[in-house]
Amino acid sequence: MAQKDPEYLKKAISVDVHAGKATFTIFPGLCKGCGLCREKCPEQALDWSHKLGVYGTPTVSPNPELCKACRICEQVCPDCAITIGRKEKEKEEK
Amino acid sequence: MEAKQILPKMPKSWNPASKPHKFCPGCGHGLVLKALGQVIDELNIQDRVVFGCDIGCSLLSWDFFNVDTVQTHHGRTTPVIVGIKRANPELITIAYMGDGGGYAIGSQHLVNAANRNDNITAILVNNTVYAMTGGQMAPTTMPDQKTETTPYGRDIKETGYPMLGPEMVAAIAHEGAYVARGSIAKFRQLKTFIKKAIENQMAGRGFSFVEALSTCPTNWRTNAEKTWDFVENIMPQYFPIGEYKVPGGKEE
Amino acid sequence: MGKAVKIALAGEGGQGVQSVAQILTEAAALEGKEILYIPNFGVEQRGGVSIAFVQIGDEKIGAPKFKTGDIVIALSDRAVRRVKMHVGPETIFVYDASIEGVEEDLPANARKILAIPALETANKELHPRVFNVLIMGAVIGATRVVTVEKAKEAIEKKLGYKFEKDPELRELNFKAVEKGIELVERMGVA
Amino acid sequence: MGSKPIEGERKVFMTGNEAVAWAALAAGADIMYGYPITPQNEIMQYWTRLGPKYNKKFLQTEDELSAGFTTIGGVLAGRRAFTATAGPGNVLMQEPMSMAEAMRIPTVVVIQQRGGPSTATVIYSQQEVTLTCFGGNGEGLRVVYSTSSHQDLFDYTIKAFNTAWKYRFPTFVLSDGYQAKMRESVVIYDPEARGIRMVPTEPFLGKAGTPGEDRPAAHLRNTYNIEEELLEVLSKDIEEYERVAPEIIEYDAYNTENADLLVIAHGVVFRSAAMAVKELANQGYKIGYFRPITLRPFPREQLRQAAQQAKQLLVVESAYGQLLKIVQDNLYGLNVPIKTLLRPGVGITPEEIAEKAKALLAGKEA
Repeated sequence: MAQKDPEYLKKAISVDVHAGKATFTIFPGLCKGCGLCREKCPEQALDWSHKLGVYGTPTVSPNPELCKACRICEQVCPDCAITIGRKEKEKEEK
Repeated sequence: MEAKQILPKMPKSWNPASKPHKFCPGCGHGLVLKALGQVIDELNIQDRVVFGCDIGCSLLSWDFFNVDTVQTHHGRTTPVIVGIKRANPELITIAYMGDGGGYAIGSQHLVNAANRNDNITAILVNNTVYAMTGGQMAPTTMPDQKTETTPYGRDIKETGYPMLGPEMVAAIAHEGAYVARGSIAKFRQLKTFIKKAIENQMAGRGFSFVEALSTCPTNWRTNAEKTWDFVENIMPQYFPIGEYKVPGGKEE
Repeated sequence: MGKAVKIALAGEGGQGVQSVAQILTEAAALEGKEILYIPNFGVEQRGGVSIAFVQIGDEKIGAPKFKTGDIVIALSDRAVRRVKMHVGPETIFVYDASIEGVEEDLPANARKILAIPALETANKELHPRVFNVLIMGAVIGATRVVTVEKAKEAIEKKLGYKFEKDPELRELNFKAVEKGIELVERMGVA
Repeated sequence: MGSKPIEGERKVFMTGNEAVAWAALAAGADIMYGYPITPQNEIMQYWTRLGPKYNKKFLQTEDELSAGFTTIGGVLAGRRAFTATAGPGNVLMQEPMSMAEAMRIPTVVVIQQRGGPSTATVIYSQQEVTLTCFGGNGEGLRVVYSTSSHQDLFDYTIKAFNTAWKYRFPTFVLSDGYQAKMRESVVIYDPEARGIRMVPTEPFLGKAGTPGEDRPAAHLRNTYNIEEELLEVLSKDIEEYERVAPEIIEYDAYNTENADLLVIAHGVVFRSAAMAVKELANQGYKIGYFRPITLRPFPREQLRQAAQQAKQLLVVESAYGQLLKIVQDNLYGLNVPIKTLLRPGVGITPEEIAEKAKALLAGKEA
């Protein structure tokens, strides 16, 4: 079934983190600015961003120095607004 | 040129056309439904699942998945799903509801489906309030908790105690039933519980029930920090997490 | 037969009123007649007076209930009081002669009132358990809605499984029908 | 035992509840859901005795809410599913049936009316007309067949499945305690032997293929966000209901031409009305009757045509004006006088109707 790309795919913001070994991508079209991810980040690496999300509230952006690409933020996001991609060969992640 | 477009890690069974979903910022429904979506993907059952959602915030999931879905009345998702399963046992049927729908207006359906050992999976999201209607007291509101209808805190002498759903269901359910309480604060465990609940149905063993402790920052009026504190530290004081009934008898 | 024959039969639970109605209507069905049978089934069916309203005719029966019956039968004092309302100037009212203390309650407007010694006859000459079949005989005697042959055939159909174990029971039942007819005929109704 | 519950046809002597169970079997119903309430219990009892021989299913639920909603589930799974209820159970049944109405789910419900309000009697009435026709929080987009005999019960129970599945409106067979419990003759038959083709069923949910890949997912809902969204859905449904109504409408009429008195009755009371009317007509009176068989949709034009030739009308029912309201509504604008014989919760005999009719014909009653 042919489907149009959803709006939220546009304007995704990707940041290299963890010494370039991973990419943090935020989808402002999905982020509602709840902040659950910020609270859960063990490195306190997430800051509020100037970029606004789908409800006009701030999204988050990672501090590339602190982010270890541990994926906790990805997991706790109720909206799947964060994707962490590891650039190295995918190791066993689970 | 970019090498490859980065995509959100949504479960394949989610319906991308209905995203961002309709739940509030910080609402736990998204996490319960993420766990469920991942389970549907892992079990490869997207073509056999029928999902029913209740009234209350759970109704907002009526087009959440790319699975056949029916949105029912408040409290009535359990009987609709029971009716579907009885008429076509090939389907994998999931009833999705909140604490009001499951423990108050629809409690007779939950009790009787459990007692009949109907071969369905019920997932009940407990956020301690009637959220869709604006934050009134729910069967699961905790002692002294403030809601719109208990503005001075829930007085258990007046209004009774919070309903312990899995404990009740486990007490009346029979051999073959699966009963657990998970929390969105323990995502992987919650996902495991949901997976076991659906596998239990697929094995034809009978009624499977998972309560998920969840968040409602909108009605709790909490920021992210307080939201986590409430679901992680306060709710489990009344609602212990774990498996309450496992076929074969092993319980956590 | 022109108009449908209307029968109301009332007694205490356990007196077998509904079984009589079932056998009687079965017999009428065997005769190829049209029947409408409706039991009363209020909450009073537990511990109350049991009534069978039966209509038998040649054409499809109209209304299920009727105000006045052609024959109204009461088998207990409570039953007498309960079915009095279904008695009119055309009604033959039958009650068991052993019922005491109902003199005041007997309908004043019936065409005929018959006190038949059904219970006594059953107890002394036959067997208490065929009392209701004897009553059926009385109904047949008074109305001729079905033939004795078909009545016996219907009894066989309904109770045949019991007769297999106890063939004497068959004779007892058949005699009871005949006796019931005789009781009424003796009183000059037919 | 053959594969078909009934081969050809045969005349039998049974209760109305038994006739319903046989009709559902003959119609190829797959599953019944039900909760005990007098006077419909024997429908379940016969179904559970007959059903297993033909691989039919039954679920005894915890209440009528559940009976209605599980019936909806059965239909969504693509089965001919039905339930039966009465009185306070019918009150509860209105919640699921309003969902069926909203979502155009072809449920079949048999109503054996009993006395009301509340628990009242377990025996008989015609007091569930308003409830069955208009009981939901909507517009009454349903089909209601009012039966007056066991033959009707058998015929219209079969027909109800076809009407429901053809038009996708919840369909009710409205009967009563007398019909439920009384025994009379009825010809039961295999619909096919009579040339009746059962409308095929199909699943609403759980069709073949993976949703989102091979086909769109079915996302059935009855909740709308904005008023206009709801109006759009309702307008379409109402338009369709009005359009198919002439195909669904059924009635019976006799001697309606320039009648001095036209008696209007439905259900089992119609039997008494018909007897009284024919008796008086034989005596030379200009009297006729009109019997609506479908109470929803109502045979409006047909009644208007008969009524405007009549000098006066007599509405007879075992209720305090439920049929009357429907009649008045449908005759709005005609100035023919409407007289009534209203006996809520009790049976009406032909003699009572004849007496009333004679008085009206003689001009003795205003």
